[in-house]
Amino acid sequence: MNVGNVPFVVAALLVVLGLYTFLFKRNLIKLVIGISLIETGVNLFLVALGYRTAGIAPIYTLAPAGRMVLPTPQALTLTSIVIGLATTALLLSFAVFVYRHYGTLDAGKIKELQG
Amino acid sequence: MNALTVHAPVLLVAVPLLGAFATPLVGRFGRSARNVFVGSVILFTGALAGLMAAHVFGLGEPLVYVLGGADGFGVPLPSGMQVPVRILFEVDAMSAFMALITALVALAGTWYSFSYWRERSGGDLYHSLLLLLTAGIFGMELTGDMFNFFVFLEVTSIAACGLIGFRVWLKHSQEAGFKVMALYTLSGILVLLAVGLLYGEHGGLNIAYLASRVGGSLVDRIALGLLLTGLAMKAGAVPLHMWAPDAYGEAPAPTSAVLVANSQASLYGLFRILFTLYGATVSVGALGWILIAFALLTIAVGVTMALVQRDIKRLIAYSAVSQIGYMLLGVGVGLAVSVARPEFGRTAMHGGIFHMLNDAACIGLLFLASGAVIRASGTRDLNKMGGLAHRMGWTTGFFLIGALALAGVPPLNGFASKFLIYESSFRLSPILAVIAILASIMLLAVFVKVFQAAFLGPPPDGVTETPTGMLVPMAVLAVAVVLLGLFPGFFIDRLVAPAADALWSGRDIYIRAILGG
Amino acid sequence: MNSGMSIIVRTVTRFVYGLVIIFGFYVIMHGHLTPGGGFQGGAVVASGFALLLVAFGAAGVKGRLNAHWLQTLEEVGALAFLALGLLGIGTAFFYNLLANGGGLFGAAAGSGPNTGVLNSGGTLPLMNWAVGLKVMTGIGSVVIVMLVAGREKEAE
Amino acid sequence: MNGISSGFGAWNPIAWVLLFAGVFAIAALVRSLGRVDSKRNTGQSKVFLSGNDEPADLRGLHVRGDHLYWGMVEGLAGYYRRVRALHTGVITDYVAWFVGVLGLVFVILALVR
Repeated sequence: MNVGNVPFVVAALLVVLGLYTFLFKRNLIKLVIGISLIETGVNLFLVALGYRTAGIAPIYTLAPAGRMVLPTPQALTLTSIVIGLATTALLLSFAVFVYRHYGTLDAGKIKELQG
Repeated sequence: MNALTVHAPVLLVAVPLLGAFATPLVGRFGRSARNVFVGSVILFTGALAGLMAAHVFGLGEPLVYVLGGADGFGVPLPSGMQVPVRILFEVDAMSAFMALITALVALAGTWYSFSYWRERSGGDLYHSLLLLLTAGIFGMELTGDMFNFFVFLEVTSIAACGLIGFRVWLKHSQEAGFKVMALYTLSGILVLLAVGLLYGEHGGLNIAYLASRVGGSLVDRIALGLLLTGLAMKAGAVPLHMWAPDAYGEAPAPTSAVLVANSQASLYGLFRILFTLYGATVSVGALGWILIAFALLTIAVGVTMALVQRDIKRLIAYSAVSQIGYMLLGVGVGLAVSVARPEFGRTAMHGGIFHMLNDAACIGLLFLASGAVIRASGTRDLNKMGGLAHRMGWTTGFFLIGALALAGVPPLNGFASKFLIYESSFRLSPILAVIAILASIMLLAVFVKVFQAAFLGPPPDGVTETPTGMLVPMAVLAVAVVLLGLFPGFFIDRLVAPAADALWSGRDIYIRAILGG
Repeated sequence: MNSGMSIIVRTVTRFVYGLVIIFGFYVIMHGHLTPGGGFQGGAVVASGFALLLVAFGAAGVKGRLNAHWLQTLEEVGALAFLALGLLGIGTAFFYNLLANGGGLFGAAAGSGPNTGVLNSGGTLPLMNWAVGLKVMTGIGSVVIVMLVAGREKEAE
Repeated sequence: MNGISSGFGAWNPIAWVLLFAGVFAIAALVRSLGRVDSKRNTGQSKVFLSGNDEPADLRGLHVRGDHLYWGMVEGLAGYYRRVRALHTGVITDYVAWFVGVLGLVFVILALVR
């Protein structure tokens, strides 16, 4: 199936949506969701880079004849997903502790460190 | 050239990583066993960095280490085509120089931590994260691969934020941890996006390979913008510095010192990308002036904000931000004139790169001393402390050395590098030098304030001298500060000049080391 | 505090839990031949742990899943991975010493499409196991810590 | 080998230290030639505080951090009000700065050759 440039458009949309969330939402959990959105967009971009029309998965075990998609971007994406998991977990734990100390998740109220 | 030297680049990452994972296991056998283990791991790492640096500086060309095989960086396919896929470390003089800085700061910070971390529990994980951070910083500095650079960038982000927010019972450290992690992650993702763009455009991730292919196309420029801004954020350039006072201020004192090395590693990445990856393919004048604009803002805002801080750690954090500006100024001037190549451009590079080493030593010393001050006075509020000099002679002396060196008072090391920056930026535009000198004077005023508020005044009750375990790392850094100040010519000839020239004129050598020809 | 969910969920979990974990181990085992590998398989196993936690609650699995032991195993997994990397240091870090050498995972695998030989890949399958161990225990302990962190407040 | 030169000026710390040591030596020499007739524990060694007596208890009498440079900060009040207003402490503002600088860098990179 020819997908054209659709994945890239979707990736750009995801990044923009994530940045929008990051800029205009005030809830810490929503900020983390925004970061995840940007990450997903970038991951989609990476996978789409390696895609070839009608390509198959780049695994030789019982592979049917046909062109394979590029494996490197998939490896990059996997690494980036793993890193994303760690950062998201860390951010969410910070959000939990911030909530315990401040009693709120409103980014506009968590500003004791300023100036 | 023995086996240890050959494998030094990868061991510099693997050994601290091994130490990081083994520390919680060794910690089962008690506190002193863990300290001995962590101490020997970091000592071995420092020795490796020294060995590797001696080798690379003697070699005169980059040291290439291919992970997984010794037969070049490509994998030959049955069709005979070479695919540049292997991950490799490429260590030129600049990388080795940065590794030396990191080793110095990590050594001092880790040894200081042994006495500093007095809480009953958590010490194992704390030291584990510290080693992980060190491994990540080494990785950023030594890697020859853009994607690996991103991975190590994220490793340092996670480890650094783990350390910033480590003391979960402190309200502010959690706030700082969240903010810093969010901004680090954002900049990391954008660096990844840039790496993806470069990969899509040129089909490779290797820095040397990309450098040989990169032109001034639209995609290259977008990637450059993302990398420039993302790494400037992670280095703490104004107006992207807002995380830096939070991070340095709320982290445990020895961690703050290592975080400075982390910022410098990002700065190194920025310079590597501007000089080696892009070279002169995009207008160096514009890029140089972007760096100079960042630099002037950073110097001015950093130092003026430091003046009005009340929290001693935050104050030193803002002065650390201002020092990043001096490095950016030196290298920015060098970059702006790097096509015409006048002699003062090279001098400016020497100043900027030399200032990285000097700044690591002085700011590291100041953060360690501030940890001792906070320990003694039990507060971080400058308005509530005083008179520490009566009981803490050594700490006072070390703090004074660090403060004077940072403010650029001769004959200490800060002056030597700032001298080169002043003189060369004056040749480009006198305004730059004037701002830099004024800010330096103001920085002296800032430290007069700290010294007066914390060390002078009537003696407080129940204050004793800092434990020897914390004084010795400070002494190491103080000796480094004095030596660097008294013999700048020696260090510039041996260390700084090869490192700066690797950026200034080493692009072809860097590419040739991988691609041959 | 109510520990866990309804009897239906718990009974189904008892059935599915073992299958999830076995499937995770399968994905790790065949990491060098089929899609997946250490991380994915480890994540599947950890999702089995998460299933247990959700179904039985933190109190219900207290005896079975111990965060302390999980963390120790995590360190062991990471160390095993690095040790496998150091195994090839005679040539280069991460050099695949065992590949095509006979012995353990040493069967030669041809280039191009093939039926897949489990006993091939050299150090790669071993690394998959190390990564799998690290990921299943790492994510498992993260899940436990987060769940406990959430419940503590309620208990107060 | 010890000094450094920028091609414009030169700096040699050892020479500087020697020079300072020489100046200090001269100062010490001049000082040693002076008269020694000040007496301890008399009015001569008393602290002069604008004619007031020295307080008996010095505890709590300390020029605190904020007291230094208040005049300068006061003079730059307008600047500080603006700059401190930039450090709002709200994470989304920081991200806005980031996005703004990113846009600016893109514009500059698009304009130059």
